[in-house]
Amino acid sequence: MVDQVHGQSMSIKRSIDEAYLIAERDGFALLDIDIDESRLKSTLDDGSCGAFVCFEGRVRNHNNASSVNRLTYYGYEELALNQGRAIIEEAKKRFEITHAIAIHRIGALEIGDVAIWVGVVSAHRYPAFDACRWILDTIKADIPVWKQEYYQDDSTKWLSNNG
Amino acid sequence: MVDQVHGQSMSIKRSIDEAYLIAERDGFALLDIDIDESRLKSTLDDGSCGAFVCFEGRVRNHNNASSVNRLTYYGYEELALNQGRAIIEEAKKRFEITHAIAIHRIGALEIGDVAIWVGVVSAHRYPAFDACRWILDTIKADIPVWKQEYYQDDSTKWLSNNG
Amino acid sequence: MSTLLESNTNTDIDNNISTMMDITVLYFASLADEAHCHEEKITVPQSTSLTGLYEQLRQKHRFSRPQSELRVAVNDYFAKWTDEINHGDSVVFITPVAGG
Amino acid sequence: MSTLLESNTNTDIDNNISTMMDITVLYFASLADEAHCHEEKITVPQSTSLTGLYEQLRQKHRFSRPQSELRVAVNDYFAKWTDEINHGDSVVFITPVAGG
Repeated sequence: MVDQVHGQSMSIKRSIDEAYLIAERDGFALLDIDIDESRLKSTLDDGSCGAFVCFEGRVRNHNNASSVNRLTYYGYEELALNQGRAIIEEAKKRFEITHAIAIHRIGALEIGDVAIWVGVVSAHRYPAFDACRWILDTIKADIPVWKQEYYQDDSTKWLSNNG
Repeated sequence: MVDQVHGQSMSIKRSIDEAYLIAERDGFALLDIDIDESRLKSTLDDGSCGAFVCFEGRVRNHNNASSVNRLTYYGYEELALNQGRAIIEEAKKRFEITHAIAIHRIGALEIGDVAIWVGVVSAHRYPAFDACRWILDTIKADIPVWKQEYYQDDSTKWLSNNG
Repeated sequence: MSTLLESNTNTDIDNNISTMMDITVLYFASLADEAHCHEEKITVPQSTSLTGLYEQLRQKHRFSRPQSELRVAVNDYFAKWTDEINHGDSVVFITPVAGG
Repeated sequence: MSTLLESNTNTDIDNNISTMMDITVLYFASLADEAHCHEEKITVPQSTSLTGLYEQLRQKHRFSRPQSELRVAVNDYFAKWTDEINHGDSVVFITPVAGG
């Protein structure tokens, strides 16, 4: 039942290499396996940049009062890629940054797994901090990814970032 | 001449392992070789933390209008360790974070080398961003590390973070 | 699908085959749970609005969320609820997201 | 060192051996350039203040920076300029830092 109605949104339609190429070109992609941070970082290397800020969002072992065993992220890949490209474009207009890359993972994740990675490089430090936070907030608000948490009593719940 | 008066402040007095142990225990250390980011990150792993923010300060190929070939950082290690420990303690009081680690490298660095690394983990994302930026700013303001830039015409200059 | 068509015959005067649109609707998250499917193809009158489309599907699948809690995407881009739908469009109703 | 002592004989009444302090001074960055050394050991009268110590060394080494631009550390901790110095202390004058 879960696989019937959600199976398509638990994995990406592209190859892993293609996802990284899109991330490098457009600044955003979805991925359905472990995020390779060093691969993303290497695309941000730039001698003119003195500052690199990154954010990793990891699966926590609790959410509010509940103990989380694992969770699954589901994504609407085509809209996510279009919206992600727009977010990174907008970030480059708003902040004095050189480049930014973000990847959101979908599928079943365990505690400690990285669900989202955002990296920004800039000449100076404050724009990198500001842009990284803004990109993260905007991804959380606008990228069509949904999260279902599985608790110790086998119950599940659809989460929402906006209350 | 440079080695006579500055040689002692271009390298640390401790072993590399000891420096990492101090960083893990006190949250701050100086290092005189490449900073091993994955080693620092591994000490920050915590299932209760959903957010990891890190900053890397890299040597840029320019500063204002001048083209920088390389630079050297000099440190007063004992004061740096005492002050760094106090900064991390203060950060943990000021922000809702679980742990923070920072390392500043000293010695001769090339373009692109990481001079400073700051990593913070917390349950939620904003305190990690805020603490990472505050720790970085406070290190830049208070840690006794000095920087000499070498330009293409062989001239050198002592830099200052405060104008 | 036939129920959808029938429910619109009273409001659409030119309800003949030339004014119908084929639309693909994708469901994600709780809407997929309630619709019991990820995708459905439906045929609706050409004048159907995005809000009208959601109301029809809400009645059909007994969706618990009112339209006011949703966003809508057409052809893989976010759209305004007042945007027109065209034949062949793909429409997705977006429940509150939870990435990051 | 003898010049330093002589320059203080007029201001220090109890200037005998029991009231002298041995101090280690470390130099970093531009101060090390100007002092042509990383470390020196000096003996000063017990009543010597941190500001007085810096003025003596500034005259000796012709340091270009006034004390107002510096911070001071005693025994590897930042200190206030009004803190006392004791026999055996290590003193470091800190020019503006440039880490990060």
